Amino acid sequence: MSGHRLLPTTEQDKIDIFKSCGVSSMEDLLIGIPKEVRLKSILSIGDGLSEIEIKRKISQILKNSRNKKSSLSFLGAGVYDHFCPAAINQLTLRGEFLTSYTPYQPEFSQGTLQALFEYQSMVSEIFGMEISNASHYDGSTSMAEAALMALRMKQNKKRILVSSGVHPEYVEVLKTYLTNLGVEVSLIPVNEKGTTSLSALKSLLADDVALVIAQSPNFMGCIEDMQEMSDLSHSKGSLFSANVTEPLSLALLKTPGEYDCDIATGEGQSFGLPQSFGGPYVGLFTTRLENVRQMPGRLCGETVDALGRKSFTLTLSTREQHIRREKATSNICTNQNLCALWASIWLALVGKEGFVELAEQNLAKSEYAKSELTKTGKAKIRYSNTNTFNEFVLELNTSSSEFIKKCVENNLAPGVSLQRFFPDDKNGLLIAVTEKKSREDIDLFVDLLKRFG
Amino acid sequence: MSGHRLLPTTEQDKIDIFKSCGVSSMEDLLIGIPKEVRLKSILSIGDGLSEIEIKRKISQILKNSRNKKSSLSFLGAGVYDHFCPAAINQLTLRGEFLTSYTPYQPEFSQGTLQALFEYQSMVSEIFGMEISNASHYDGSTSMAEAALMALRMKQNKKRILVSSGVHPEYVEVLKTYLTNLGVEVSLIPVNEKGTTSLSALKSLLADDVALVIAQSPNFMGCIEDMQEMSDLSHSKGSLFSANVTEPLSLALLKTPGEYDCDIATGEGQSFGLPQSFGGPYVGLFTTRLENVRQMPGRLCGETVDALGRKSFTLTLSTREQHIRREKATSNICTNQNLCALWASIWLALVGKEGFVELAEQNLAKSEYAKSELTKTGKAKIRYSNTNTFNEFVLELNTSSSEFIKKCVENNLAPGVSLQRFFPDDKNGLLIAVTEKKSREDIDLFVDLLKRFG
Amino acid sequence: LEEELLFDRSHKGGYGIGLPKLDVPEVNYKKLYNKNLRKNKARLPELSEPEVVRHFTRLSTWNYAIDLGIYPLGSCTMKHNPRLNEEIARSSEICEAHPYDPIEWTQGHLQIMYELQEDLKKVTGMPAVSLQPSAGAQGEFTGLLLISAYHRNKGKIKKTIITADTSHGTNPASAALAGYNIVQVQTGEDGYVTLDSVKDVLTDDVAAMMLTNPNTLGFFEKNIEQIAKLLHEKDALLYIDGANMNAVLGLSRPGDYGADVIQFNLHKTFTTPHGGGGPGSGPIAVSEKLIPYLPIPRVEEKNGNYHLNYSFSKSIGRVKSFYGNYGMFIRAWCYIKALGGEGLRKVSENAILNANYIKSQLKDVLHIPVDGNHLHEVVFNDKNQKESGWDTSKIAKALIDYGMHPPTVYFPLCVKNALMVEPTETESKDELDRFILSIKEIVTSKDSSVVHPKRAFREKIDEVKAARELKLTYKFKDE
Amino acid sequence: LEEELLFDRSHKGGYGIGLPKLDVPEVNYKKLYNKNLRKNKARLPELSEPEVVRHFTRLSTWNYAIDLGIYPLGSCTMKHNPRLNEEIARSSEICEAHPYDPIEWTQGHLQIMYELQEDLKKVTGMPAVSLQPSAGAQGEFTGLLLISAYHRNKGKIKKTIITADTSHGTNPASAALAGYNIVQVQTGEDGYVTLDSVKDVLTDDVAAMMLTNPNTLGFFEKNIEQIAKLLHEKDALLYIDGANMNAVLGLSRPGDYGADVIQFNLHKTFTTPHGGGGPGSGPIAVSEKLIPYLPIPRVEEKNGNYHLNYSFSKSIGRVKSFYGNYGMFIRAWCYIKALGGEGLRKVSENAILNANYIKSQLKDVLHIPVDGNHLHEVVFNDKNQKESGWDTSKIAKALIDYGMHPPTVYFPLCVKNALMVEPTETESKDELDRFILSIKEIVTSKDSSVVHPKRAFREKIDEVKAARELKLTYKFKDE
Repeated sequence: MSGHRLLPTTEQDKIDIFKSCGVSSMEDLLIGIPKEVRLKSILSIGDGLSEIEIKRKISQILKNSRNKKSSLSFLGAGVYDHFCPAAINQLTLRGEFLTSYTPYQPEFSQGTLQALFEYQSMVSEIFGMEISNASHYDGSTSMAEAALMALRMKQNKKRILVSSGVHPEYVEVLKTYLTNLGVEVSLIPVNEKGTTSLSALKSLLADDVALVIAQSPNFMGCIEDMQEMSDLSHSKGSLFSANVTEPLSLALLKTPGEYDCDIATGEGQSFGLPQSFGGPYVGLFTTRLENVRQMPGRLCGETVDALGRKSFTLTLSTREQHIRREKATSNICTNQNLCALWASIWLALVGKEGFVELAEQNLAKSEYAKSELTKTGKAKIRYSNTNTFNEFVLELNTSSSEFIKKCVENNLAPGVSLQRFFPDDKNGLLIAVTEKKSREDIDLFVDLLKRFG
Repeated sequence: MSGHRLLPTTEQDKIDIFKSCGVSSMEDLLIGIPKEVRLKSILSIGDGLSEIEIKRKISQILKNSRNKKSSLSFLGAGVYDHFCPAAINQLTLRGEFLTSYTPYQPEFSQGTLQALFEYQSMVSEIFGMEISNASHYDGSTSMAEAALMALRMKQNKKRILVSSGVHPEYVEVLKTYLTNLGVEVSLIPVNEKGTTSLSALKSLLADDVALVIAQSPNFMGCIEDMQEMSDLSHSKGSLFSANVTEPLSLALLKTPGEYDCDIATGEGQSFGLPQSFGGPYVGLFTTRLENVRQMPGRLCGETVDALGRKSFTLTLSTREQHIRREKATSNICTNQNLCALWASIWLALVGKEGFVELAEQNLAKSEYAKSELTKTGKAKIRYSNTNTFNEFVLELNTSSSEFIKKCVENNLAPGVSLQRFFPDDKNGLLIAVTEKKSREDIDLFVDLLKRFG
Repeated sequence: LEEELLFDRSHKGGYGIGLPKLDVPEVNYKKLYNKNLRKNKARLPELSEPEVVRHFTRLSTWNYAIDLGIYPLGSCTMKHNPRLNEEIARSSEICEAHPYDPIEWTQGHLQIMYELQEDLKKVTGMPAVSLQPSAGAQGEFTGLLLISAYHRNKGKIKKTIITADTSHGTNPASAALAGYNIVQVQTGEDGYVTLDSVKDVLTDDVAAMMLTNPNTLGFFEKNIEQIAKLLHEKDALLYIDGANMNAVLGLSRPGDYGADVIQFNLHKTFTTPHGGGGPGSGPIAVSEKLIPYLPIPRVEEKNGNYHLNYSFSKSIGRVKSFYGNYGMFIRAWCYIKALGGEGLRKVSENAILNANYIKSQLKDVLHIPVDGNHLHEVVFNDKNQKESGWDTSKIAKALIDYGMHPPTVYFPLCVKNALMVEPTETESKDELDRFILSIKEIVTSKDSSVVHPKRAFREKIDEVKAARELKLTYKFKDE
Repeated sequence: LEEELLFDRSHKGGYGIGLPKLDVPEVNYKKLYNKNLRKNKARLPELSEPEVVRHFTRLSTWNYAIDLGIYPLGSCTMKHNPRLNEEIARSSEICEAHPYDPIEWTQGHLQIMYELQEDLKKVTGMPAVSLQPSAGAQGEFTGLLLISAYHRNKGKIKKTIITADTSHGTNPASAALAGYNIVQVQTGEDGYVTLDSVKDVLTDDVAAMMLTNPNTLGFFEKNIEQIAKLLHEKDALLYIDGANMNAVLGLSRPGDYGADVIQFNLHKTFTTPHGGGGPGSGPIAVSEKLIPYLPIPRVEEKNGNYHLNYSFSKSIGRVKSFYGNYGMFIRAWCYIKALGGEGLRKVSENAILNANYIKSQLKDVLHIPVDGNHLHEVVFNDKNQKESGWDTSKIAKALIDYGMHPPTVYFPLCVKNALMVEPTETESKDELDRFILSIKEIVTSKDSSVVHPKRAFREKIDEVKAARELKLTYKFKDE
């Protein structure tokens, strides 16, 4: 076998092409690459492997990975184990969606475009906001771009306040994005109830604050008083932005639109996207219509074709880098289209009633877990007076890392140790309970707590 | 939730439809079913389950099944563990192929039709025969239908000779098919070399024999002298039919066409189809062009459309049951189209050179296994003087069922016990070694033989 | 996009797979096989993966499918194929199971087969099921062999099968294959088989009568119980063609009105995909008296363990290698579990609703030659279109230009120029309205002389030429 | 087939999923959440599974895709996506891994990331890689932050980035985002950046120069080594935009000519699917001096064990939550393993072959404004078509009617009315011939006034109206 399955060009083709080009060898076609910088050897990354070998290798490498059949996980912290109807995987495998490019030629990209329009519509509706972009990298970069957008809208303000209830990794990304822009990021502390300190917010708010960012449910699972924070921010001339890492909660909770948010962002992984060890996910980004020209990312709009038929196209691309270069509202180019499509199909299947029922089940299972875990006497709920959705902090009597270790030996990942983020927090365990956990699953967890707590 | 995910009709739709029909309830639409035979109760098959529950249930049920990651199998006996490129599963998931009907409306079924034409062409080419039908249920029914076809072609002959080297289950199916047709089936014994006794064949051949059927490689893996049998059959005015349960062998071995077969059938599972616990597979069926009107099953033919463009359509359907009813050449209606498509994509990817290379690897691995297994001194090759392809009989010193048991405890299925088919054959183990087994895999088997043989 | 045949796209050196390097000694097959050697390599196409993926993707776009729109083929029950079922059936646990796997490894698979058998028993009200037949037609054949075994075992030889003029062609073809002669009864003017017509042909030579119920006109055979009784009095059996089971799930059970055999089409009623013409699966359910003759092996359960039982001396044997189209059992099992008892009844109720909705909306447009209490399908014809010239085949081909599959045409044979519409329960009212509107537009449009389809991948295809100038395989250029 | 919006198809009571019965006590969320309650349910569509499957299947048929034909978008590298990679990336082992899974469970995933890093190091000849950036543009941004950290750490503040007029818009946009001012150099007439043009703008304030190599005209920047030297003399760094890496795999390594940062586009060079516009993945490779500043966490190996290291005091921090678009790493890892060292070089060689074949066949038809030693892409324009009226955009839209995607048009900006063709190595010569023939037919056809496309799902789309009368979300009927 001389050919490779992924390379259609045959030896005869090569000869024909050389002839057509008037050259006699590959070397002749490579003379554009200066001799000095030509690689003399073959890249030392081994021989090409067949499908059989790659599969063998992968299954060897992953042999110790989490095994869905025998293991159980209560991990959340921004990535949730939600159910995904089988139809989605199969529809997104369709080459027409999977192997197409950004729909710059709208006439034969209407499939992607209409789906994007539907995505924008559903995301806007869920957030209660007027408009949504066509997706961002993930929740953390959406939040960072919200800050950049706020700075454009409030050009002479150079400070951003972020609640400490925001996912710590999101805050890190935000800081990275602002590195060279001369902007100060101040953290608003969280109080003993697990929510953003409103008094601290009040004292931090000043004329130089462009934006206040808060998250609800926050990183500890606690539901914040977003209305109050929004009002406070606005009263001081600052914009207010919500970050939602678990957007399923918006089935039940007051929406960013309802509490008068200026920009609302979030992570769409909850809409059926595989956890995939951290990505790819889809960043949600919504705002008011009046801010559209400051919005980053692609937008799909409705229009007509030459025959007057309803059609869709990317629009307002004059905000974007490929037209506006350094003056663009963002440098984003490739976004997360297939993930947005994935989320759209999930939302379409889940539907109006299913969305609420799903959220109700999350809440009910999480409350059941809270109550059963507490009953063991081996732990209590931290911030027990604050409402949560599907996630909460369990305060163990023992060290969380020890407890996790023992659970893992029993094929169960009980939650995320808060020590991962806050080195002094030795006993806090962040636990998420979704609709996929059965009562039996939860009871198993409770048993382990009894044994090892 | 009152709706069901698979039932689009809503309560409002029902009301609207009742109105349109001028009825007031479902009952009114059911009056055609006499009261006496109406079921009064709900079928006692439980409540409908969600996708989450079905997945849970299936994984519970299958928890003890063969696990691809940790277990190894050398089973063959008509079903082979060949490699299947990932593209096939994804292409055959496309709704346009998966959810379409038999292409009775050719104008918008050209995809299925062209693929069938390609299937027929490739199968014919592999068998070296002039024509192929558009698929049959499986190898065993193909062989049975070959007998029926021979009986139509030799109307006054009422006997069929079948080699004992043919897969035993195939012979059973053949006998079942002939139950009421007054036809006698005689078995031709296999000799000590593991091949059909030519002398027995000679003595059994007589004027009343419509057809002789033999298989190569036969059930014991032995390669038969098909040419000789074909010549003998023809010399007595009988038709000769080959049955090929491992058609990959035809990459190397003399084809049915080359040894002048009248009808050649086989099982197409080897062309990448999943083993799936016995089905669905695809029955291969080929013959000479001159016999086309006696051929069972669908046929796809080339033609043109109104604009003269190359097109395809089902043809010669006047042989078929939906036109000819009791005078049809077969009762077959639904065949195995998607499996034929699967095989076609496999053959297209494997290609001319790959087909031969694949076969060579099967042969080499099987020969290696033979030699290594023998070296242990714990077993020998039965019929060691006869050529095989990728399958052979190992004669154990111990009972095969005992040996299998111990291997299974070590997550390896070493082969099929011949006792399953021949109760007196206590030590014979039928072993298949395909390209998917690495030398390491084979050595593992050899180790187990050393330990338990 | 046009796409040539694989062979025309082939180019020497094209290669679509990779193989691991051979890690054992090479074998010189030419020397080894010698006179048993193939002369020339099989001329399979030579193409890379990108080309093959594109080839079949392009081909697929020339097909119509349920995933694209309504497929109202009467008696074919083209309905939505739930995606979970496909996912599970293609999982490695299922796909990598060998039929001769050690019994320890097969427990789960046997359990699924056992549970499916149990559920199908409940659906039919009959005491035993065999999953073995590969498709409906083979189910029929198997059922008829059971019947002949039954009579043979009683020392009787009966050589006649009664069929109805509304029956599928498979009925007589299967009967012939099983060695029977066929007598056909005519359906009465009201669309039902009458007792008298049965009596007329019911001699001692009759082994069984085959009836589709509901029949292909969409009617539940109202005399079915009496027919069964009549037959049984002569020790003739009642075979029910279950092709139309989608109309009566949870509403009526063949076992309750005296059926002796029924075949299922899992690919119709239980949503295993049609796949462009298979694979199907045709399990049968039988009455008490036929149980001894069922095919082997049978799946049995004992104390929570499952096994295959081959020891039935009266069995007709096998009709297929291994145990049937197992991959289809998985899908059907998933479907039945997804719906449950109540859901299955809703399936049939909604199928009936949808058919009657179409009937109510089209009855003033298309003639209904045999009116009555239609269940899941309705047969129209083109009688009202005599003047306008919109005959059955023209309506059918014109529908293609509306992006819809035509109904079954010219069947059942007892109706002239039939248009047989079965919408199934998985069409929404929206889709039905689209279909209704299209039919109305077609038959009221002025010019019936335009040859349709115009907007499909191909215009009218020359089927006569295909049959006259047989081209069944690719002709290589070097030939 | 037309298909309305999900919302227009929605009907009250439609339901596309099922949920297990709640097996724990219900919670009255209205009471619980009280003032934090959402007022009205989100108006998501109400549809069943059959309707949703059909909806998105229909939509998909309106798209063009590589699976359907050539996609010769210059500098976008639209090539075949190997199917195995997709299968593996979607397997449950991959999909169900949580980023915070216990370390024992993550070993395999970290190993894959580690191996991919190692392979990308080898491809670039550079000593360190971070996989974190989500896409090429974020890779650029990250690279620029590293550069600024480098200078800051030396106590220098440099505020200028040099870009070329052939660069992608992301270059200046990313630089602006990283707080830089932009100076642009013009490409010389021969298509290369000259040393003089760099010298002209190379002040002490220059932090780095960003160059795409090969550039978007398809040329390898022949002065690149000298440019790197020039820059380094002023302690300015060289950023290579790796968008065109598909031309030089195994042929030339940025690390060997002095590059300090390069971003990969795994969705271009390493065949992770474009998905209609993402997800992408934009790993970066860096030179020795930038290593201390790389994003955290970094994947490290010690005695065959893998871990994430967060302890780098000089790191710029994170640019993304978690570790990058892991699902894309899987696909790229599989791709690299499938090709191997020799295969990767063949990838680039064949990409170059194909581009030069098109050039050789079309050079007498379309004008090549800057000719030279083209590698993987060729830029034409419409200068020869002045008379016939076939301008760039007309040619592009006409190609759609030939069932092909147009090349990149009006880019790079330094060429007037550019048509930028990059066929990639996964197009067979057959497909190239189809493309060549189509272009020839178009530009020699008489009537350039016909508005194309005519045969696509939509005719010319009114983009002006879209921007003027913004409609970005569905307007509910009750609004």
